[in-house]
Amino acid sequence: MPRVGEDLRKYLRVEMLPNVWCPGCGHGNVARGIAAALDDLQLPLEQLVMVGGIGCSGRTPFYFNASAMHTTHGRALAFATGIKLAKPELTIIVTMGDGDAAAIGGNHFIHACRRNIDLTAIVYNNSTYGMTGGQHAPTAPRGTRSSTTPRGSIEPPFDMVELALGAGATYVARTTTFDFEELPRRIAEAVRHPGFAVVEVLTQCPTFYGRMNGLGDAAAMLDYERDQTASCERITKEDLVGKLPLGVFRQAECPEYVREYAALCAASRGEGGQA
Amino acid sequence: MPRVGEDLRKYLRVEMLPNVWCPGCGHGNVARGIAAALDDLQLPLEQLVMVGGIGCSGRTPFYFNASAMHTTHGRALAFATGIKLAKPELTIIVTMGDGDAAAIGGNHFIHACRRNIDLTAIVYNNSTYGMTGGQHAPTAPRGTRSSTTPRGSIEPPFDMVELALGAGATYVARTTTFDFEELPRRIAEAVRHPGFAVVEVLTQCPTFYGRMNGLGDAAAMLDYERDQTASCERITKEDLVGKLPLGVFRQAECPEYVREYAALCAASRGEGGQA
Amino acid sequence: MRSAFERYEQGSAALLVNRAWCKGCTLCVDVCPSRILALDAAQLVHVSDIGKCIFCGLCAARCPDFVFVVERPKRRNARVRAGAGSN
Amino acid sequence: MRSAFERYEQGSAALLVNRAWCKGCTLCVDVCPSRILALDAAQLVHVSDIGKCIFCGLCAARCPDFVFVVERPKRRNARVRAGAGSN
Amino acid sequence: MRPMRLIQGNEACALGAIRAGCSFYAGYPITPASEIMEWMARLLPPRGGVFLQMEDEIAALGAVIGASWAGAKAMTATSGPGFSLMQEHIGYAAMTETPCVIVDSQRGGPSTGMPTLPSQGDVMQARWGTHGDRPAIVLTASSVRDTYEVTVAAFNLSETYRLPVVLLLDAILSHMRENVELPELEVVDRARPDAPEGFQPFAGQEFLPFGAGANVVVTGLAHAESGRPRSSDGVNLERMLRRSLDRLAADAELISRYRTYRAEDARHLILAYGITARAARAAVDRLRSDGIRAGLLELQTLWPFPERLVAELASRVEQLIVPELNLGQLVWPVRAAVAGAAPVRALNRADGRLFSPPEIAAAVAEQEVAHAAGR
Amino acid sequence: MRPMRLIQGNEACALGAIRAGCSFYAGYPITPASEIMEWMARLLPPRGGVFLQMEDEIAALGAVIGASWAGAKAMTATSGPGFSLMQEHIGYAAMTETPCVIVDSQRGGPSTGMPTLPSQGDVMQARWGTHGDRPAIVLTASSVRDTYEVTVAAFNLSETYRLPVVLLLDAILSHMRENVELPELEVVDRARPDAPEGFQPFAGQEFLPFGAGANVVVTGLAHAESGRPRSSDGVNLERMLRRSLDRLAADAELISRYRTYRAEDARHLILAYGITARAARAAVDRLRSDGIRAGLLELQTLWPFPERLVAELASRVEQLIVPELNLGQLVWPVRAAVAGAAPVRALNRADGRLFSPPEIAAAVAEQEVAHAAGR
Amino acid sequence: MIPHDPFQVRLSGSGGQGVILAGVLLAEAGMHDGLQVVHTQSYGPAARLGAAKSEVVLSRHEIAFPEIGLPDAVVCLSRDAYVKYGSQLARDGLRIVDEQVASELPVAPDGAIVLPIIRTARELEAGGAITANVVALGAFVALSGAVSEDGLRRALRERVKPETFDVNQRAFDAGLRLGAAIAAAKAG
Amino acid sequence: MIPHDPFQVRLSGSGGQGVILAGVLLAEAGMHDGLQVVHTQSYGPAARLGAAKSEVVLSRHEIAFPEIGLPDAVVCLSRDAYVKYGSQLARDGLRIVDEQVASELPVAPDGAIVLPIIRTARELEAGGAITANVVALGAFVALSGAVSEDGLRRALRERVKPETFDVNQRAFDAGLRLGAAIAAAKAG
Repeated sequence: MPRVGEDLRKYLRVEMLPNVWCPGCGHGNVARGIAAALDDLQLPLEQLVMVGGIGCSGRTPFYFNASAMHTTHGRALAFATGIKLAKPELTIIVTMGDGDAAAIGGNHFIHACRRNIDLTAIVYNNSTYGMTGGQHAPTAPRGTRSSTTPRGSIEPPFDMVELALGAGATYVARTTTFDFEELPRRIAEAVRHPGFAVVEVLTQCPTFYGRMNGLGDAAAMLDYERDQTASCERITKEDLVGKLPLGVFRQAECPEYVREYAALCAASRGEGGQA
Repeated sequence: MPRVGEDLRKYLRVEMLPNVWCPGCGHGNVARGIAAALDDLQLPLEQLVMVGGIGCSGRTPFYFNASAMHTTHGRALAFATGIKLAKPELTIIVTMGDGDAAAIGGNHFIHACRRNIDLTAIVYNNSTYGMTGGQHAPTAPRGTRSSTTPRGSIEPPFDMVELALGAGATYVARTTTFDFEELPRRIAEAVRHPGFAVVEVLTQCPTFYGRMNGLGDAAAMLDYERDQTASCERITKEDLVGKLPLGVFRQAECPEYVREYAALCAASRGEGGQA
Repeated sequence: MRSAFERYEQGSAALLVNRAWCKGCTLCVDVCPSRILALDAAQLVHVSDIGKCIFCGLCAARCPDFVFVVERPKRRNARVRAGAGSN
Repeated sequence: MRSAFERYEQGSAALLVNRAWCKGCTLCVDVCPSRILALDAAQLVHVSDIGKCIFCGLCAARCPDFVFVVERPKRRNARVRAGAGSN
Repeated sequence: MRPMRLIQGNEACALGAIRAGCSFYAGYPITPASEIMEWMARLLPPRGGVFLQMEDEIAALGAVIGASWAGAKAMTATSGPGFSLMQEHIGYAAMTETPCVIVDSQRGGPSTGMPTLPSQGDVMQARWGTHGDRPAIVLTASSVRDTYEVTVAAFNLSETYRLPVVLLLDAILSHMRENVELPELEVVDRARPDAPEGFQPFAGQEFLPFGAGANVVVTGLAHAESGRPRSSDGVNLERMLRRSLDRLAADAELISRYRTYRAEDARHLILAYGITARAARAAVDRLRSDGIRAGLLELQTLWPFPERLVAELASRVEQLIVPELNLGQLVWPVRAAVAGAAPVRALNRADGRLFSPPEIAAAVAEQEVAHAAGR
Repeated sequence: MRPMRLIQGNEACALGAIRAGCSFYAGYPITPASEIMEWMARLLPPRGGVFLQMEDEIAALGAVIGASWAGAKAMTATSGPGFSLMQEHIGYAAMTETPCVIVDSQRGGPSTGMPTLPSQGDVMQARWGTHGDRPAIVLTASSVRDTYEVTVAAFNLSETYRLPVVLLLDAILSHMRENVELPELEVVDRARPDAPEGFQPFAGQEFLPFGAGANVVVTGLAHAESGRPRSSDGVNLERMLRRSLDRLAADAELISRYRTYRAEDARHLILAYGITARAARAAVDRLRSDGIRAGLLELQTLWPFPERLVAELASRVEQLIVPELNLGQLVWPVRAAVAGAAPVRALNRADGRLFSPPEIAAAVAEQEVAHAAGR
Repeated sequence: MIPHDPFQVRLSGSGGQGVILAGVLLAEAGMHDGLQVVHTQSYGPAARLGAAKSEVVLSRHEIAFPEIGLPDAVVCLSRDAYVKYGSQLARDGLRIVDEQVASELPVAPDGAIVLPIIRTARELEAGGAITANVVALGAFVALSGAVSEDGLRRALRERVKPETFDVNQRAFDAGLRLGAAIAAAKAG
Repeated sequence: MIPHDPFQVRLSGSGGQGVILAGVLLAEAGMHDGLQVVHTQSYGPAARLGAAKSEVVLSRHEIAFPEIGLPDAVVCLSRDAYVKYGSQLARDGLRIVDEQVASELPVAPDGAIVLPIIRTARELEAGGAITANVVALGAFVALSGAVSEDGLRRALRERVKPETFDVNQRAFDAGLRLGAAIAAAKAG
């Protein structure tokens, strides 16, 4: 990992900065985490494609000094799947919001988990739709307010880690923007993982979610992230009560789709395939 | 439960029979299971709505003496959600195929699991797209052949039970068309469950999946179902190795959406809600 | 339209068979413990000897096409409910 | 376009600050152990006393807008890598 | 008369829906339509109505159709990308003769485009966006007050003809505020049969919801009047589609909402709709004050396209000018209807800005006949 | 000359794609297009191409667009319901100037409709189905051999103009078999810049995929020639859209594929396309043998609509007859183009059956002018 | 070869009887004979479960319209297929009906040639009747002369799986003999 | 009341300064005065992060075109807003600029009325400056006379949260005083 405070500008498309996010938005923290992970990974940036969905998080690719594909709402993983299979030598990082990945894009998310294609999916979970003005997201806890749940939500939220595990993902981790050291570590692990990797990042939206739920400014929301979570590895069961566990929940080596497909092609080459 | 061989014609729209399914298709077994469950439940049929997707299983509603809504591919649960919320006194059974529920409809499936609306979803899992001629389904085991995996599938399949659990469903069961006694029992349990209930039924497609994978005729496929599965309750761990577990995997009482919504309405009535 | 159920009786019990709904899949033939079901030349099920029928209902339970209905005297219930088919 | 990084030096170490990217969120102000960061009248961050800076890099680590870069002599690494922020 | 209030277009749409008896809303956030959803989230629960945020726009319209078959007046609202996603279900609603209202607040397209800027780029999509043929009613509005009234009309037409009705707004109209008094408007409810016995759900306009004594069968397959599928027999289907289309044609005068402005003696007729009609109206005044006999035909009903009306007016003018915030859409049916009776000039922009009155006035004043649209 | 073979329309489409250099297919099963997918599943792996079954049609086209930006020639195939679902991504492909081919084998609609029966009901949707304006190329075919050739043409046009190209088949053509010799056809590849330095992905037709030395930026938002988003500035967007449209207009003769049959001296011109053109051709022979001077204009390129060609031919005939397996679709632009120069008669059916040659011949022979279409 | 131009053939049976393949074989035989051919068929659940049809147009000229009008020949291998597709026929057309089908009909089809097609196949295969389609083709070829034996044999060789070629060859021969016997009787 | 008809006002500032609400209040005041009003605004991330604008047309007649052309009055509360929206103004139009904004500009805006709007709000609130929008409205009302004090007070009462009404009322009064002082100076 790079040193804290390191100059990460070489990973950034600096002419696109400042970014579009509101003051104190955690998406910028995630972006820094990605840049720090890239510094650790030392990938050739011209072989990196950043793919984003629609929503605040979907803008991330614009800010990196790599190829960028800003796709449609919820479908980033479908595009990424096509890119990776057509050109397996590319490294692909997909940035999605919670609305993006868990609401409209839930199907592409679970199928990507199932297929185990070598992609890295970063789910920015800020419990809201920021770009459209603070509507309820399917990751928002019961009782929380938003512009579409003015009386508090009655819906149970998704646990993105459970969902990813249930769908068969082979690397699943959760971290927060609070933990600026673990965040890039998880992202780098995910990129190195030979298969589909999910990193859920809890991130603050002071403009909507924070304001509507009385959580204070960005700094207060980071503290809130810290207080609501606990590492799944380091603590006792009692410590976990009422807290969202953080850490790596699965890291398994399973057949990776692109390699399996290459083997299929090689095996079929003898046939000729009449045309 | 009704006696084996009971006359179930009163639950059927007999003028629509014979059904559209191929000889030996397990979907007819599921249909009989539903009829037997209805005989057990003794619901008023005029308050029952059967909702189907597109595909072979989606035709089920036509054959029942109840209201029937044959919707679009993958979206049956979205329609069912609207029906239930608009008229909570209706009982709703949703029939979906594996392509329907797990491929195109995966997102509606996981969100229905999450919301916990009082609906019963029956997933007919025959590992193929029957209506369109035997293409690969996302529930088909690795290595199986289909018209779109002529060299065998390289994809890991979904475990629908794991997926439903990961998405938060409050009743999750798996059974088979082989077990004609457990099948209606699970369906009746699911209908009685006050929340979203999923019953996955392994069902045989001798015309495509069976033929393409050398599994023999319908009778042989029923035996195959028996041999590939084991009850999750009754047997030891060793018995489960290499077998798909059957049984009830979750049965939890959690806040049900329609009731929660009614409470929200009641609480909001004081406000007036300016117009 | 062929749709009527044919009625095969044995005392107060009866097996009703609707050949119009049969597709000849042979699941019933396969499961019948008395071996009294078979396909005819038209590839539809027919009952060869109702006298041997034990009214277990397995044909009806297995049939995907609602071809069979079993009518039994009440006392048979207990036995029939313990019928085969479970794991 | 305002985009240049301003350079605040202390011996061979330096803190680079790009006010053009600052949005005034105060995350850096909040985290700075030396209390040398604050917003000015334009609601942008400014450095009040670089002499007190310990070059821990927390401002950079917390900033969502890449406003800060810390340049340090090599020997400081060990200390800085153990910085705060973990659970 | 109710009090004067300053309200936004999206709020007016929500209030119109409530006024029309809408008791079910399912939606998904999207700019610039989100406020309709937010208002419905506030307004429905105290009235016992259902507000539901779905996982996507496809599910939203699916839930709306389901709710309609459970007897509710139901609505969703979206913008271009969501409207594209809804196309399959719009066809399903048409095929199943389901009353419902779909609001599309148009923004700059194609694709993600310009989410906060206005457009009239979905006018043809609203008619032709789904596969296959279908009867279509598409309305639009040019003011906050119109938005309220046309929303009520959308529900009324939807209930009368058992059809999905599309209401096209745009990013400016959705977000602008005007002072309005909201009138009490008449409300139409779908017809019910006298008794459930023998009810044929697709024999006519009468409707029975699920759970009302008739075990209704609904399918997106071609079907008989009973609702039972007839997927290999299109004779039924074509007859039912033509019956709906013929009914719309027969009721053209009821369905066709429009207003004319200084059109009686006009030599230059501007045909405009939605937000563009406001600039066109101002342009007419400007032209008249310069001595040019201009007039305006403002359409509120875009589809069924009022062919006869347009042909009739076209026969009396020197030219028609069709300004649209797109690259030439409604001008196609205008040209088809005019059939050469007068030159038709398309005036188009797709840069996310409105036409100003002077721009339209200048285009009318130009005497040269510009190229026809669509190339 | 390659050997004579009996092949199905869907197989010919797959073979055409392979011939054109298609190396990526992503799809989802749907009748009557599934065999295209099944053939691609067989043909691609031995050639090192990618075959991918996706979770739905939306994902299929998303993967195709992604693959195209990774440098592959990519295709998907579907039918009406899937085509409706693809509309958002068709707009994305147009906005991002992505070469790709989308096959829609039309079946009876709307909605689930009549899955195994033919239709020409998606002709307007293929042009107008997505929100916003976009340059569109839509082709169709009337024989198995045409299907092969037009598939190659679809790829070539797609690569030349950097656009999604839609190919419309139908349930009959997809499933019918004819004896054909498949010719070697010329293949076009997208232009590449000389060097990646300073490459502007949206400055012209030149293309560089991801990972080729230029860090390309692609977005569905309005954008600059660099690809960077300009979502509140539509001037760029309108300029880029008009540039594409103008290019298509300038190359109209290259893009417009059609054939005429006994049209030189025709007094009655049948304008037909796709499977209907075959009956029309037989009808022409029948009418000619009855002494009626009939002729046929068969369009293979439906969009951009060949306005000049149609207007020119219309000026020389007594009537145009436009038979379509829908309730009146392409007849709208025909009427707009003809502009009153001759009566235009729509002949429509939407019951899942083909027009027979005698039906078309009888309609032509009727001298009375029927009602214009679309009402 | 073909008695009329175009010559239109409708093969029908129940799903699984292989009438689709029979149509393809017939079309390929025509192609090998140098004719223009078009083959169409029914699809979907109807074709799998109920009555399936497979239609071939054979012509020396380009075939404009792909569907058949009034067929010049029909072959029916199931009762449902007969009811749905067997009644229409050109005057003096050829109608071949399986004996089992004929036996299930209330009225014997007028002028039909009734042949033991399924029985013949069953005897050949000792059990199943999956070559009934090819037996029917043999009879059709013998009775109509629309395509050549050689053309059809070549189609069989190229289209059926190698391991089933022999039984299909024998089925075709048996069909030819069935047809030839009738033809001889008629001629006689 | 309104000096011209229509009277077009453009309020601008950075996201969070409340210019959208200020526009709404101004429009409502006009409505209470019996005028026809249209309010439009910028939306999306630009409005949250960069420069936001809020525009009002006031007229005695029906307002055909909803957007404003050359504004009769502009109010600028941030530098970015000034750069983006502050330059266009009708001849003899009213331009009100916050003193902080003016101080950041390389060249003082010609003919602008520079007022300590944000500073006044900050002093009132002892910290934040969230009522700067209402201070600005007070100054605007005093200087333009376009809407009545009463109309704007009524709008405030109806639109702002009850618990913030007092501070907003004071902000409005303070703004009126700022404006009145300039007006008096000009008149004097």
